[in-house]
Amino acid sequence: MWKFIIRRVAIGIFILFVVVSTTFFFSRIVPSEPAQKWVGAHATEEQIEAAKIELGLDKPLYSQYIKYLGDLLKGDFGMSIVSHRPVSLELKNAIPNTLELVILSVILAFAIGLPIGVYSAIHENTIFDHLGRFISVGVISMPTFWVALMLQIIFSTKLGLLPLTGQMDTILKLTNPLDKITGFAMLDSVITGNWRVFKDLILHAILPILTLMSYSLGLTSRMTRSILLEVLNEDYIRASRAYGIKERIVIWKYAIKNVLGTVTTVLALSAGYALVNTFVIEAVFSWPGIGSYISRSVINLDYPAIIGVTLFASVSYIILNLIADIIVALDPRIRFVKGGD
Amino acid sequence: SGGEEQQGNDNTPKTVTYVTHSDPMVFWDPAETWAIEIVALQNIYEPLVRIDPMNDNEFIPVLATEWKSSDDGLKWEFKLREGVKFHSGKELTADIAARSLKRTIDLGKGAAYIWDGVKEINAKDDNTLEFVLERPLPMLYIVSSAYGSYIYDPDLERDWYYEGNADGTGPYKLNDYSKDSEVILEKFQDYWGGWNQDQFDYAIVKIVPESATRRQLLVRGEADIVEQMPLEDVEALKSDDNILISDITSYQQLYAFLNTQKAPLDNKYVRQALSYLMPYQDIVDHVMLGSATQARGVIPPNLWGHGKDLMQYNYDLDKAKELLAQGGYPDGGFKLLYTYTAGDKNEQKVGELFKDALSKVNIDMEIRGMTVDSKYDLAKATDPNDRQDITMLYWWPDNVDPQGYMYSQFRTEKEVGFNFGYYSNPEVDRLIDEAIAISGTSIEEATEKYIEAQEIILDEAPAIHLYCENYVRPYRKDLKGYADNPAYPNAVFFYELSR
Amino acid sequence: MNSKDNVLEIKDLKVDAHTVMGTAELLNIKHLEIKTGEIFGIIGESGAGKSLLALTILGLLPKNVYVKNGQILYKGEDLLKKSQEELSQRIRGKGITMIFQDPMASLNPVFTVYDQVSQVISRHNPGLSKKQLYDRVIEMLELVKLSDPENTMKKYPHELSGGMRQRVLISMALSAKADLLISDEATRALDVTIQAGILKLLEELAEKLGLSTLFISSNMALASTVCQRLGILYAGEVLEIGRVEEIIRNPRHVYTRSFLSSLPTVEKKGKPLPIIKGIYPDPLNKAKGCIFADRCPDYSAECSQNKPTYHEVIPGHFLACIKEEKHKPSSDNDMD
Amino acid sequence: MDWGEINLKNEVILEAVGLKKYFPIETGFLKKSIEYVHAIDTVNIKVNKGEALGIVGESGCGKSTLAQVLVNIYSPTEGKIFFEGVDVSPKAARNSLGFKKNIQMVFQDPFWSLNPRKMVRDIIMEPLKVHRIVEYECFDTEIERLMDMVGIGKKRMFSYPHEFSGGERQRIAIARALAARPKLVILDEPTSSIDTLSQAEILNLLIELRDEFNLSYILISHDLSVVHFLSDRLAVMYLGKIVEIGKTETVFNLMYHPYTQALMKAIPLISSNGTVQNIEALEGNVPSAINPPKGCRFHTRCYKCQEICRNKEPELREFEDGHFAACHFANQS
Amino acid sequence: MSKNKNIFLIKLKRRLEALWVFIKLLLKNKLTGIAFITIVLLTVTAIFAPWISPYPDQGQGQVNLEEKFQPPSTKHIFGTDELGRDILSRVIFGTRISLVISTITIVLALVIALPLGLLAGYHGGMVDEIIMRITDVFLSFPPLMIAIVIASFLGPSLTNAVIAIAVAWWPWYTRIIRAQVMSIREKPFVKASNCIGTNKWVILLSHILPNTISPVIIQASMDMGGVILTAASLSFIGLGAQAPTPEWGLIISTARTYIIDAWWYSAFPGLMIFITVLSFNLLGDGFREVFDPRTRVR
Ligand SMILES: Nc1ncnc2c1ncn2[C@@H]1O[C@H](COP(=O)(O)OP(=O)(O)OP(=O)(O)O)[C@@H](O)[C@H]1O
Ligand SMILES: Nc1ncnc2c1ncn2[C@@H]1O[C@H](COP(=O)(O)OP(=O)(O)OP(=O)(O)O)[C@@H](O)[C@H]1O
Ligand SMILES: [Mg+2]
Ligand SMILES: [Mg+2]
Repeated sequence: MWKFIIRRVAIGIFILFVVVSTTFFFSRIVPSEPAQKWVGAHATEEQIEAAKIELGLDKPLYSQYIKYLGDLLKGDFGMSIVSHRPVSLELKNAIPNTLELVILSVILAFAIGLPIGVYSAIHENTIFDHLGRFISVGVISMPTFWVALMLQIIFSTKLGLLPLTGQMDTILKLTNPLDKITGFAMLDSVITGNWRVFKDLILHAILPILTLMSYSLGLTSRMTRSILLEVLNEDYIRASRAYGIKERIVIWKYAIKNVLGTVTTVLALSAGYALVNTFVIEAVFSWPGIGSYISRSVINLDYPAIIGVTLFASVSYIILNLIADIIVALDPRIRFVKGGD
Repeated sequence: SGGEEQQGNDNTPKTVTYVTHSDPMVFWDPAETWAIEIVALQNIYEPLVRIDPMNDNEFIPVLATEWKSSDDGLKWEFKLREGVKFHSGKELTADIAARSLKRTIDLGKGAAYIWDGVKEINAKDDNTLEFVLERPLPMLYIVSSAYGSYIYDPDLERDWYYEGNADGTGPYKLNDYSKDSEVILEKFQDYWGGWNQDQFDYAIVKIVPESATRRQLLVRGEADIVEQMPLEDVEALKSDDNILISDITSYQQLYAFLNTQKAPLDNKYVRQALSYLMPYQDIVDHVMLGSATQARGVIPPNLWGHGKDLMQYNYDLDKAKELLAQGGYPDGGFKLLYTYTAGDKNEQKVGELFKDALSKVNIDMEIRGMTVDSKYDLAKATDPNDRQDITMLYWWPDNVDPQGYMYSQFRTEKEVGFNFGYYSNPEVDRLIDEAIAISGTSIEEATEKYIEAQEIILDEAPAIHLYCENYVRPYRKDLKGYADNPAYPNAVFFYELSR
Repeated sequence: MNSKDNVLEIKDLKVDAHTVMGTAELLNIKHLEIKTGEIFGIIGESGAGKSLLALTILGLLPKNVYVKNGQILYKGEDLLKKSQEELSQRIRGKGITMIFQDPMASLNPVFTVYDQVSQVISRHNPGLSKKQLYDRVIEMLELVKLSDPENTMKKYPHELSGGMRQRVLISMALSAKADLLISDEATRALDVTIQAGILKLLEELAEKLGLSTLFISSNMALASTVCQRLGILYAGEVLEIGRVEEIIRNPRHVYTRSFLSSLPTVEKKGKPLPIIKGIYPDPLNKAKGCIFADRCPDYSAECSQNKPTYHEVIPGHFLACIKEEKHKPSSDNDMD
Repeated sequence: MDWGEINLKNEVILEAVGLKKYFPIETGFLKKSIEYVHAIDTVNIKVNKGEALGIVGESGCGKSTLAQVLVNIYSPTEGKIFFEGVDVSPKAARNSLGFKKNIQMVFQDPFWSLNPRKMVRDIIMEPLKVHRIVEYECFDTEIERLMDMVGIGKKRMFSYPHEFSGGERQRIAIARALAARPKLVILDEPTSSIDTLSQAEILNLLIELRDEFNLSYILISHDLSVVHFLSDRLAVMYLGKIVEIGKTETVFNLMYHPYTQALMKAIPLISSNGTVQNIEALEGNVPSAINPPKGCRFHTRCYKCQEICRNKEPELREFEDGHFAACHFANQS
Repeated sequence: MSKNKNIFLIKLKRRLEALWVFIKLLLKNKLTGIAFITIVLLTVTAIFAPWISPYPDQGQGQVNLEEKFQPPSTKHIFGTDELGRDILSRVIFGTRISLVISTITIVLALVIALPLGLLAGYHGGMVDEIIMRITDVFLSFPPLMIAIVIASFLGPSLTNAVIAIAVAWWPWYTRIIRAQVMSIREKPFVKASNCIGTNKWVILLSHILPNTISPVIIQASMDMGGVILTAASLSFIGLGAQAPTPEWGLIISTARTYIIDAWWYSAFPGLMIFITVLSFNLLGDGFREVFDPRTRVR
């Protein structure tokens, strides 16, 4: 088991290394002068030269690369060309906000998508199944940004039920200041017992979560359905029914455990998708996370920022996949790969 | 927790919310700032003097209470206000003021160039600041500049600022900043101007990129002032009883620069033809919904240097065809590249309308939205033939002076800066130089020179002068004291507001 | 015949399936009975519908397969009239149970042997204490002669050999104390040397526990060693039923006869085998008349007109063939 | 080397000496621990001209692997192969078209043994094209002849495999194998996936073809009656080794090796007079081919097992004329 | 020679018959049938856009300022936009763009993936190892993320978006093709060709390749939708198509500014994306069902 984890981690590190190197060389190839950007358009030649030295751009490429790797190891992603602030600092503030959305939406997608998939599979070819399938194919066929806009229109503009944008009410923030403990606002509000803020945070998060959730939900329920259908067709399910085992146990114990491995992988996948979808929708919801951050950095060609977010997303994605792999590997079928006769 | 809730309600502070479209806090160092940080920083830092263009360019004392210049115009003295404190508690002295301006100049970042021509800055005594000049300069316009003119504490480090700190003498101090979300300003109790109870305890600058959202926040009363509203929305908001619209002529003018160094726009007739093909009226009516006036020359109407009698191009298809024929392209048949700043809806729409108009004379145009940087990169490509044919640029002054419009955009440049027409005419260069030289002494004479230069520029058409836009900003009716000041684009002076 | 003697009786059973290509007629069984305590064999080629028959009895048909008409009487009760709930409560496991053909696929790969066996036991004996359950599991595993049950039951199916898995399955099938056991080619996936052991075990258990058994197989020789009576299934229809000796020595249906004669036995070495032309019927468009008509050497026009009636030729020997109705069957062996 | 020339002096068409095939497999999660499946382990066989050699054994004992090594689908880990007395062990020799033409194979799985996306004509044409058996213009005549030979109407030349029954597909596979006009055909369970009635047809066809073209066969099956029916000599395999080999009748009657005895006893056969032999079980499980037992591989399940069996691997010994068995106690009952 | 022509015709006929049977099977499922017809209609729309759309010039960018922001009416079924252009016509021309870019992207991805997948699957060993490790890197990220990063480096344009998406997509195909090749490689008919002595390149191209296409077709039809979504997302955040290109994502991106007063402006293009992507997904499901041997009875 440990060997397996070490091997997977090694592959993950290798992938990261490739990503880091490619982005580095990419950012140097693209015809654009970072030093110029750093000092601004009015700058003189001498200022640009000075900036080059300040940014280490005067050194040969390989030593820049080595320094870059070294900095990364220290958690230093460089300075944002636009804001002149350390990217790591900006990320540190933005990441918890995004993760909060991603984690909650994936959990919800799982909690809702799994039962839909199971129900759909059990009642194959009934009206419910058709409906369930249609919904799950439907939600993955909608552009997320469009879902975001439509949800806003319906729940906020027309019905006025939920706040339109933002993470929490500013005035509430002034009257009930929230202590930063973990950086995750919701968690902090729970820890400090700040329930008014908690409620407000939840209300603000509903629409972005619904938006992010839609894709993962579709993916989960679709996957659950198709795998469960396969599993339900297996002899061992038919056998346990033939022995008179209760249907509830057949489905929720015998069948589901065989489905979970794959669904876990899907979950990791969809967490990755949710993370990337924040790149598109956070701006729509003015959510102060890495999505808003990268979408602005992309407009400004702020390479250190783009690379910072990319690396963060890569690390999370690799870790997610690793976890999924480990969970799947706990499956006895894989564990005893050696025993085959 | 019921009691707590009650208490929360009783203590609800008075807040005003200004909603902007993007995070203003880019440059934190007051020496460096020269963009939209102004939104927050004009409330935190103060200059010596402010200008009020809506009131015949009246100069309003801020940190300076009096000023005078020597007869030859080479020496200026400013008396500083007494009893001014920084948010840190430090007292403002002439020495601090002098050192802060010198720091700005030495750093050379942002708008530091406005001080070009200033030889020395001295603290004559505790509250007298003296400027020694190389040549006569319109000093009041310079010290009231929107950028580069703040008086701040020169002993603070750049790094300290970039950790997200600010310390000025202004009425509001920084309370909290969350990136891409909001900047919260809190009233500075010891402000020299004092406070009355109608003024706001907190001023919130909220960042909302979506215009539709900004509009809704305003309608619901969650925002008091919003900026960058599509004019269609403004139109719709006019019917809302709770909302007023501030609509003032600004100094912001839009230009389409024509690449004069690359065929076919190296041909004067073709450039003139293009100038006749721009649907000015449609743009003013349908893109700007009337909140703009067609440009007349390079310099906008409210600024000195503007020529009331300069010629204007108007949409005229026949004339354009004639000119094209004259220029050797009777059937059009060429392709142009139009670059603009991605995300700027107005520039984009102008492009779409222009493209449509050009198609009538068989000219094809590619519209390419680019990030500001890549747009500049392309515009500054070494070979003029690699550059775009047409690029869009807004200009507005750092201080109320037409110099930038003419000098930066139309004077010959060795290295491309902002002269995106790559225009070079020794006659024009001479006129501009002369105008700048005398602008410190005689504005009338300088104006004449500028007008003469503009006549040549209009004839040679290195740029299409589109429109001078109005700053349109809807705000809640119950907000008192709101007046937009075009000299400080997008800034809102929260201190003047009350409810 | 008294139906009380029968643990299972099937009447006029028709099973169809919806497929992408159209409706498939999969089973059409006029009459079939399993007597109490006997081992009854169903012989048929791959695709004849043997597994489907087993699943129909247990009410476990795949979603697209459905019973068109008929009765399946288990001790006089019609199983087809029962709800899934009732089947699960009263019939499956307790009354009728089944061993599937592939022991690998029939054990849940992610649960240990103990988990799976104990689940069945506690389902049918609610209220057992942990200890009692444990003992029962060991008892059941010992019943099927698994060596070292204490260790075996902690393992996952992968860690067991084919023979051991099949034993575990049998122990699960027997855990509920059913009186009818369906063995669907229980040894097909096993090596021949292991197969014999399992067969012996089945025989022994049937005797010891008084089980009636439906023994499904495609191997006539194998079935003959354990069964008392055999039914010949061809394309979903039972063509002949009779005592084992009768079927083997004196087959009356042309298909049974051809089947036996085309087996390459030791004696036939080197001689050409008798050949029956034609292909196995397609369940999507079955013949209207006799199902074997198009391959039958004795074919005459009337064969493809009507379905042959199902009748008793000699006591206890049933047949579906028009020809045999007419010429009384000779009692000699007319095989080559 | 001229493969067209027949070496008349040698009656042996194919001979394998000391053939071994180990499959490396990755066990555990780390690639490092590579172990080997000893699929066939030192096998010697001979096939004479015009003879059919049967191979029986339990599932996984290496029958198919042996066949595939002989036709060069797998290269042997060790050992030599002689075809008509010529050493074809070097890679180049085995890969030459001349060698390939002479030895063809028919596979078990009737569904995947024909490319589902090709029409019958193209399937049978493949060897004709590769080996230039006839002129291009005569391809169709030749295909029709082959189809006729295996009893498939030539009208169905443009049909896809899925339009045929399992038995018919096997015949097409046989037609394809024979199109190259080989001298030796290896049949790997050619009938085990088709129904009994079709099996009879295929068996008849195989006999007919052998007589007509003087073919040699290697026939692999776990169905003893099929092997008995078709083969002249019979080899019994256990865990990658041949434990007994000899004339079919002799093997059936004498059964020197205890495994042969167990195998024979475990398979129920109906004789023509309708008697069914009773079957007997062999205790124990088949050991893993990754770590085969030391000494005699059968000792874990053998009723005759003694100390020597656990330590010393028995050699194949000749008991009758051309009848070999590998057991220390072969002729002691 | 005429005989050869004859054979060719017979084969062609058989192929068409097989295709016809396939389509009939596909359409058996109502949902798939509807999806299939929708896609056929969309394709026709795309091809004949200039003739179908009520205001073809406006579809391509001509402005009509007198009729800004008209709500849906008989004259403008989907209403008009901020420059008075007929949204229906814009959306119809958008069909063209979406279908073309998704097709090009997938073809491009396949052009990269096919040789690599075949090579990796057939050759195995070191080649396989290298190719698979490269795909691992790509597969470690959601395609949209790769596309965003690449597009932001290349600069915004439709062409760059296509390149970016193709780069993000090919590894998925490589993997599918490789897996399929590895399984087909072990099939007896390939071994038989081996015995016959057929050249290994011929085996690869004429035996293995044709048998790898069904999973590729399933995946490709689903991906058509995925690519359209990705391209729209790129355009939405400003990294894709440029105005006045009637790309759906770009239209919505512009339209969101006016979402309060002109709901139709963003609703219809969104609906169009939804319908198109949904159809491709359903078609993919249908393909899977028909290709899956388990759902067919022999
Ligand atoms: N779900 C289904 N839908 C349609 N037809 C089916 C289905 N399941 C089985 N069939 C068909 O029913 C027929 C009988 O299948 P069954 O599995 O009962 O055969 P069998 O006699 O058990 O064969 P085997 O010996 O291969 O197990 C076959 O033709 C098969 O294709
Ligand atoms: N390509 C391969 N890689 C690894 N192991 C293999 C490979 N092919 C066969 N084996 C192993 O080699 C051993 C012999 O396999 P082989 O297929 O030759 O057996 P067989 O006698 O033909 O069995 P069956 O009767 O089931 O067809 C088995 O343990 C099998 O798992
Ligand atoms: Mg079966
Ligand atoms: Mg085999």
